[in-house]
Amino acid sequence: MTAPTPPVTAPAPAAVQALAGRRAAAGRVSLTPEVDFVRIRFAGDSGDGIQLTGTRMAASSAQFGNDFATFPDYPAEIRAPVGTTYGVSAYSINIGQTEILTAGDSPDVLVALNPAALKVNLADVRDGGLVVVDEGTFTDRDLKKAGYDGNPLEDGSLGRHRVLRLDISALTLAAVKDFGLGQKDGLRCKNMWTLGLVLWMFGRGTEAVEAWLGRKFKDTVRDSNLAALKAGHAYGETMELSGDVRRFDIPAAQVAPGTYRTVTGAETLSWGLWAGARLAGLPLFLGSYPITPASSMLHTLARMKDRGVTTFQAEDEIAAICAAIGASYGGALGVTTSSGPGVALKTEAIGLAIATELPLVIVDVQRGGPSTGLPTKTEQADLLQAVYGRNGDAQIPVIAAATPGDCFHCAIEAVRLAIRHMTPVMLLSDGYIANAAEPWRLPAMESLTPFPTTFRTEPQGFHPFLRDADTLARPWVKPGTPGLAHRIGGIEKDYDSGNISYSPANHQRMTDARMGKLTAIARDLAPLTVDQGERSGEVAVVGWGSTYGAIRVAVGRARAAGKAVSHIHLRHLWPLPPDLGDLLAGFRHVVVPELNTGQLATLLRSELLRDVRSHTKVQGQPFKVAEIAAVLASLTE
Amino acid sequence: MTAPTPPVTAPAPAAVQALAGRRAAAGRVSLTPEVDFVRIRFAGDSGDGIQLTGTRMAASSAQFGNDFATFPDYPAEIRAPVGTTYGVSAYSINIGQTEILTAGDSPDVLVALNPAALKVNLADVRDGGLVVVDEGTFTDRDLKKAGYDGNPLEDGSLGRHRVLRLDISALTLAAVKDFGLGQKDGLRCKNMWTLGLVLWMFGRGTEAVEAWLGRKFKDTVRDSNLAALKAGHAYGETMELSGDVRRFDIPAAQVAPGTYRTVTGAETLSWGLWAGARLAGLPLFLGSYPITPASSMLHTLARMKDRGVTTFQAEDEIAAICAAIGASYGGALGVTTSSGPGVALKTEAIGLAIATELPLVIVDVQRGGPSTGLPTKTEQADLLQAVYGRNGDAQIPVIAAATPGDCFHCAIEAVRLAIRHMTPVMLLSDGYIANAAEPWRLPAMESLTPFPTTFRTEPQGFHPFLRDADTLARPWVKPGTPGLAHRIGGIEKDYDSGNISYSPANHQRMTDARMGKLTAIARDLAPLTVDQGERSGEVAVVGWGSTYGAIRVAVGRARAAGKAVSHIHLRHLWPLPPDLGDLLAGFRHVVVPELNTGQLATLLRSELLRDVRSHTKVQGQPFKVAEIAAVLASLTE
Amino acid sequence: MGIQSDTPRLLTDKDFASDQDVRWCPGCGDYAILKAVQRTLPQIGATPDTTVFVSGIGCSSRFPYYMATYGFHTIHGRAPAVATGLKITNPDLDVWVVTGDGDGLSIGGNHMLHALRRNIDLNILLFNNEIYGLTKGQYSPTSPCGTRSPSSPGGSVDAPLMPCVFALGAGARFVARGGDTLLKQLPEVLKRAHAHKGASFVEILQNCVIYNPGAFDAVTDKKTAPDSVLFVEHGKPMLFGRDGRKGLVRSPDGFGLAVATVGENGVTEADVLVHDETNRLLGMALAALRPPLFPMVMGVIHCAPGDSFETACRAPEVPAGGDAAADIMALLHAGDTWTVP
Amino acid sequence: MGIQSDTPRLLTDKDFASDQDVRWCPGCGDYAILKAVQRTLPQIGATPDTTVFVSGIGCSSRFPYYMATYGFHTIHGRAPAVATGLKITNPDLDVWVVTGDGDGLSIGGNHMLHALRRNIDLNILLFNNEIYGLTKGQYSPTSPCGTRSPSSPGGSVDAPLMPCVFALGAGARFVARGGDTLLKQLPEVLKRAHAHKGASFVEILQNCVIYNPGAFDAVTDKKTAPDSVLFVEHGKPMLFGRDGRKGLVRSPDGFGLAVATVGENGVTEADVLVHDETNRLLGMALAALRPPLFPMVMGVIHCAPGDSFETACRAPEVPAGGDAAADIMALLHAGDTWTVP
Ligand SMILES: Cc1ncc(C[n+]2csc(CCOP(=O)(O)OP(=O)(O)O)c2C)c(N)n1
Ligand SMILES: Cc1ncc(C[n+]2csc(CCOP(=O)(O)OP(=O)(O)O)c2C)c(N)n1
Ligand code: SF4
Ligand code: SF4
Ligand SMILES: [Mg+2]
Ligand SMILES: [Mg+2]
Repeated sequence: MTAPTPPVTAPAPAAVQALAGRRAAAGRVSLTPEVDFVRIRFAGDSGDGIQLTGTRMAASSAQFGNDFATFPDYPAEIRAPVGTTYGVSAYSINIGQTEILTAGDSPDVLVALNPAALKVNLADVRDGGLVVVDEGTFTDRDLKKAGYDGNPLEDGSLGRHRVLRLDISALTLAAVKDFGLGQKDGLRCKNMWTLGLVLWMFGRGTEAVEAWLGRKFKDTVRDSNLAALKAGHAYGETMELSGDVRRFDIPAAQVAPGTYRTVTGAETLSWGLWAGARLAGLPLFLGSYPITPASSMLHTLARMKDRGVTTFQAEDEIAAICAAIGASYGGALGVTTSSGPGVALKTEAIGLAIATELPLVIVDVQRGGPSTGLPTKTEQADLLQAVYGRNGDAQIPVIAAATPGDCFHCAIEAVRLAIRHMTPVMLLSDGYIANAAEPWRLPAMESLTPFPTTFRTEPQGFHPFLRDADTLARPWVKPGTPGLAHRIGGIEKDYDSGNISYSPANHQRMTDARMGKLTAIARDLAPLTVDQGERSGEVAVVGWGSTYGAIRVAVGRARAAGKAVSHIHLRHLWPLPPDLGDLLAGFRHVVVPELNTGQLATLLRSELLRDVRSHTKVQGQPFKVAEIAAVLASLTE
Repeated sequence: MTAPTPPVTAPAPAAVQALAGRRAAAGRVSLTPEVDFVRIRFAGDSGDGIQLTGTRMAASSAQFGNDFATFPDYPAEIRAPVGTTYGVSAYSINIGQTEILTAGDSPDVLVALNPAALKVNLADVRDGGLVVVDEGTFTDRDLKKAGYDGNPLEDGSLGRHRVLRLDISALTLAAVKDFGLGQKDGLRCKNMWTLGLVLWMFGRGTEAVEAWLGRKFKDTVRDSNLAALKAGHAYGETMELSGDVRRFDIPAAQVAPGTYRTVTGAETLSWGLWAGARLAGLPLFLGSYPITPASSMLHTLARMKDRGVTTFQAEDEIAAICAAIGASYGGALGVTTSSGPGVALKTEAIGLAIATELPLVIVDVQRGGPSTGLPTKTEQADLLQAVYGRNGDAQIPVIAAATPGDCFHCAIEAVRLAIRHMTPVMLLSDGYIANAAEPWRLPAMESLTPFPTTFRTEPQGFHPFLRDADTLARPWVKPGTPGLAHRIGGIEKDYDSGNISYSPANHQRMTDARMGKLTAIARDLAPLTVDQGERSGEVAVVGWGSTYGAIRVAVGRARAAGKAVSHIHLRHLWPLPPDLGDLLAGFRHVVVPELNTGQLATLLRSELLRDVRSHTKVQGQPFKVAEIAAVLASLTE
Repeated sequence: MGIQSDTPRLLTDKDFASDQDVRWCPGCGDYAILKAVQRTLPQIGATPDTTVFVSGIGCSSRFPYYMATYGFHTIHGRAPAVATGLKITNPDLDVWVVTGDGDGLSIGGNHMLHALRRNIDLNILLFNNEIYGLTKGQYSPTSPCGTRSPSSPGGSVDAPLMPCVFALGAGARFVARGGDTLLKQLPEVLKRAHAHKGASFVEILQNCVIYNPGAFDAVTDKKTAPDSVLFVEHGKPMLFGRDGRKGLVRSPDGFGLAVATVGENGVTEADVLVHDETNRLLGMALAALRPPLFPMVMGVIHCAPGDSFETACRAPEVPAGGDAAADIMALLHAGDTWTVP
Repeated sequence: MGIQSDTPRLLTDKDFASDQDVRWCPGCGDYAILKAVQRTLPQIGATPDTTVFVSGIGCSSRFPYYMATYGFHTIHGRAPAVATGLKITNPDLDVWVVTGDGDGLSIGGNHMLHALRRNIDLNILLFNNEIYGLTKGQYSPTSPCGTRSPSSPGGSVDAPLMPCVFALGAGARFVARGGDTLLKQLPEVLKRAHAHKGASFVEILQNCVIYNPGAFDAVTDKKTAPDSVLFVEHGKPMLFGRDGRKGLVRSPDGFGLAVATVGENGVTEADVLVHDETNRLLGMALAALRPPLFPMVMGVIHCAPGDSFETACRAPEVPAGGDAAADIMALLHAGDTWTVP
């Protein structure tokens, strides 16, 4: 099962782009909180509209020209009971003039719209940080629901922080009193009041949000929210806020020129799959079954029917992948999207796509496992399932996206590999990048090079398992093509005729051919680039997937402190890049941070026979920069 | 994902027995064909009753006191068209006075009952071997069906062999002419005529087969078969067979004292599961869905209802494992049996059993893959699926049986681990050991030590995920127990209360606890034994599963030739025995022969960071001794 | 062993409520069903210790956590299979399956089909809100054509399944329908389901206030219900309507059912069909009716008991006290053996 | 491109036979079905290049290898799902699904259910031999109670599914039944299935000579057939029997069907029901009949066309010639963007 390691020869394939280059504000390391960046966390009940507040704050920051990163963190229940700790919804956003890659470990500002939100989030706030609370909600009943014995606003629990107590509830109701809303509906505007205040803190106007409210809502809903927003902003401007409340001055970031938009990984991954299909000249067929956190891709693609995207909500994950296989057999690009438990169900069918050598992209938006696990939390624990989780010797390429923006390019790469080698490809994302928003510089049109698909139409000399000598791909034939009628299936077939064959030597030959596709892919990979740092040194940090931001910041800081640390971020996880072993040989230590119990480390050890230091965390949360920094510090003292 | 490697401390657990000790005639190396052993292969159309002939020959040899091994090899089709090569059925049996562990690479005698059987099998026969053909079937039509242009009996194709041409068809018809059978029914007795002749060649009487026929059949069927059997035997005795036909004199083997019976792995594995459940004091519940080559276990266990075995033929593999999980939840020992594609379908549900920490045994009788692959052929390519093939960090112990007899002990061990640690256990068998027959020395009654299960009944201080400090098992509670009503599920739960928990630190703690069970199991493993050879030397051959026989013979011969070669055969594949690294450190080379592309080699490389020489074959066939011998020779020249 | 009180007291709904906070959306129909179940169980003599709720995944499938009984929250769609293994192993338990229209009819359709066909003694409650609640509102196999949802922004195009018709097609021997807010009828249906030995299939119309609010207003709204709901009872004429004068009659042309008004067009009460819950074909006809042309039929649509599966499938108990090693040796010796001295 | 002959010639069964040796057991009913299909296809204007056979796993599922059309031998139970993706992608193809009682109703029951519910234009042929052939004879979900097999040595204890009743319960709009040796009727049924736009479900009673021989003797045997088989035709009275005098009438007591003899007890031909294939309830009644008390109904049991799924599900074709990169940029720019100079 050793991954093929041929000599590096081929040129850089399409859609390979250094990760750092893709980022806005690349290169400038963020160091000083409240100068380079401010981290703010909105938290409240899941009915408080926290996610909306967060996305609007992100959009405003984008328009202002900051770099930023976000981390939405919401409860597993649709609407958990009001006021409970498990009903708390939070949205973290890190706004900077420097390169921002993570939502930040410890907020500089926490806005807590009820006691439960304070209870859940307080521990994260940095010492000396600002805590804004809606004291109108700190009633006995709500304190009890949150599990507080006393009132933390009174008992000194907030001693290590600056506290701004406002009766936001009352202030909001006052702001909207003219609209004749009941108490319940009136309080729904709390989030806009809060947003107004926070915008004021950052010295921003409310125009962008106003415009947005105008576009999305009408009548009383629009007007009451507008009123609350403006009132919150005005409150900051006109009231004498205690000296504890500094305003933040985060100038626009120096970002690479280009057109930007705010994206989540769910969007970019969906668009990338479609873009890949378009570049290949194929219709896109998505077979999917809803599952958190993959459903948003189904939703995004379902809205793209007029762009030629067919989405099929199947009865289950098995039907979803089988329909995608049927679509690929019919000459479309078949795609299926799911998360861990759903991908597990697809295991057998992936084998069919391998055996029949059809292109297929399987997207796994990873979440906390095992089993149902933590559906709304992020994790990277499906890597070994992706690489090894099938009966028989049944390997497929595995690719992982590092950032929301990177999802777009990875999706195109997955499509390209699937078609070029007639193979299923596993594309890994996770709950964090699927939901997190970041500003994304749109790719240049010139970088989108078509790779048109050639279907076989010539009957002369045809057989369905004839192979291309380089890619080992078999011909792709659309049923309906005259003169090419043939039969395929999951039973072993003859290398020469494609008919069923039970011959021992033939099975070996076919197994070798299937595994040979991996060798061919490895051979074509572009030489590895180092994301940050030299190609040799003290410590190489090898990462994959959504830990990119945390690693990049930690390595950037270590380098700023003069340490010989480099960051290598793998997009291609299987086959591993053939030059990885040589590259890592130039480092004294190899650190592999992962949100699992050490799965990439396992692959590196078996493939490279190189000892690596596995640094893992399985908590349903992204890495904190500090966690990685600590490992680096211990190795470079 | 690194396997836990704690210090070796614990005593040998139950049911651990050196593999070699279990074999009959252990220790004497088989070297000389036709002196130490004779390999005979019966081949004919799948309608010719070949498998029956083979099993009767095995039974006769057993009763005579020989050691033997068999290899049934039948077509994938139920009844392939008569006379075609893909309809050929074969049964190889190796009969010896020495220890016999494989059916043998190249038959000394081939009995071919039609041209297709000759065509398919001739190449394997050793130079100078004897080929017995039923020339009555070498008609133009049947030659053509077999794909012969000319008649191989006439055109010198058999020049390298001794050939015995007999019109077995006509001789059989003559023998049964008094029973008034039609031509078709009469010819059905061909296999008995042939068996009679072969028994004569070995100097054996027909009594045992006669008794068996008398037990199994009646009236004309019995009588005509008896007549054919005797006629075949008499033919050998009275006819002047050409000098080419030597008789074989294979004395009884020197076997360890004890009671023996002929068993297949399917039987012993089934019995072992039941025995394990009995020793644990639990009823056995099998949830299964038919699939080759695992169905025979369902059939065996379905016949054991009166012994307390409940079998449930589910609508599919998912329902099968889920019902088994439900049974375990209800306080029975839940077991599910399948082969690669079916085990793939169980992936998600295995995660549920891991998350809810219920005992469960999953048996994978491996066959050729990927996908439908080669259903009737053997392979060892599901190992990585067993170890890594699940979403999330979701490890379970994996055990593999080496021989039909070993299946019994491995099954007990699987049951023991599942209950002791409240975990699913994967037990690997394969098509070869499931079907192959061998003489098995029954275990001594004293070796069957009960390990009674303790169900929790005490409400005081109960919570469902309280753990035993050593085994990390949670308490097992039968629903219905007063005062212990509780809820479990696949969502992450609190370490202390068992209620649903989304807390980050708790998820880490639970993940560590789940993985910790593997550490606990590793700690308890008995120190590794070496099957043959010293504990250090030139070459260590590390095997697992059904390659045992071929490796043992090859290593035995190498050692007989003075080479410093040792054989280590792993029963516990995950976690790996903690002392394996140290043991292998004493050898210059480590060779890992496997019927896959190198899956155990992958585990050894990542766990031990030790380079190993992976020797693989993916042909749907067991190893030949010569193939392993060749590797050993190349390393010990 | 266990805590046993000396004087058995009568249980109440509280004895069936667990200590966990109920986490459905405020206003969700699941609350009413939970209450109905908690109230019904004491009335049928159930005890928390001998009752098990098995569920799949979905809002509805969170149900077991809120019951003070044994509970197993399994994986999506597989509850009937898990419950099957449990019931065969432990036939004395009362085993309830709680599932949703997605859990039980989309991913879990096959297990549902075969649990019903086998007639295993499970009480299956399918909460039909015609939507995927937990995953935020995608359309489900019971959503009407044209349902707009995140996964069907242009309106769904698949014809919906009718759960009770499906169940009858699968061979179910007990099929009933209830509604979340029908507080009087639902407990009666639950009692009947429990009393039926074999698989009992109960479709419960349930309002998802967030993603599919008001889907069953016509049926549950006190104003419209009388004209759009027919409560059937075995042996009673199938009359409904505000004044009880509408009735189901044999379709005059063709083979089937029609609605007629007693006293109009010469229709008399004698023409109105009497409900025969043992008649499977009648059940199929009733299960398929839907407003506005027909009433929605509630109550026990079909009940025709037959042998239940678990008893026949289960192996006889082996005396626990026996000598395991001796039993094993007996098995190993049963067959052709030979002894080498 | 492709080999095209100038003068189109009439195709025959030979044009639909592949060059592979047929590998079923001698005497297997599958042979007759294969012949019937190969003979029917030319008659309905099918061509090998525009026809696809998709199957699962089982003896029956080997079918595609023997057809000279496109073919996909998929995995166990999943043929309807694969065929769904294919048909949506390529709606001009004639897509046939071949499956068995195990493949299509045991492991594949859920996909069958949903393919039928969605009414996707597939022609589904379910070879029902009431046994698992390929895996050597275990009982299947259609095996009668008491079937002794390797996995049910004491006789099976699960009630069997009735495929056509199940299909109707799933909402199928075309349900028919044929038999392997009914050489005259089977092609007619196949033609009707092909003509029906939407999911067509055809149960074909098939004899497994090895593991379940003679399961349908009563129906296929020339001697017993007349009295135990009713061939239905839309608009024709449902008469059968050796002398054609037995007929299906409305059940005198209760709601359902009964067998009566014309001329006896005052029964006249006018009392005999006329087959109405558009009446789903009648279809359900007919599908459930079984000898010996009732005849086995063969032919088109139900046909009531509705919108077929693939057309509505499929996205409009994007002109192949378009500038892909420009289209992609247009998508990326559609939304809130900002430009940094
Ligand atoms: C294998 C798997 N696939 C998908 C999901 C995601 N999922 C959870 S619940 C659900 C559907 C719930 O719908 P329904 O059964 O109707 O329950 P409701 O929430 O409406 O009560 C889905 C798709 C999952 N948890 N597991
Ligand atoms: C996932 C999986 N499970 C089980 C099998 C084994 N299997 C192959 S065919 C079959 C049943 C066949 O029965 P049926 O569909 O009735 O077809 P028949 O052979 O009777 O025509 C089974 C269980 C398989 N190939 N794949
Ligand atoms: S989403 Fe719908 S079904 Fe789920 S809890 Fe909320 S209201 Fe109930
Ligand atoms: S086993 Fe039965 S179904 Fe299969 S080919 Fe033979 S006769 Fe036909
Ligand atoms: Mg629902
Ligand atoms: Mg069958």
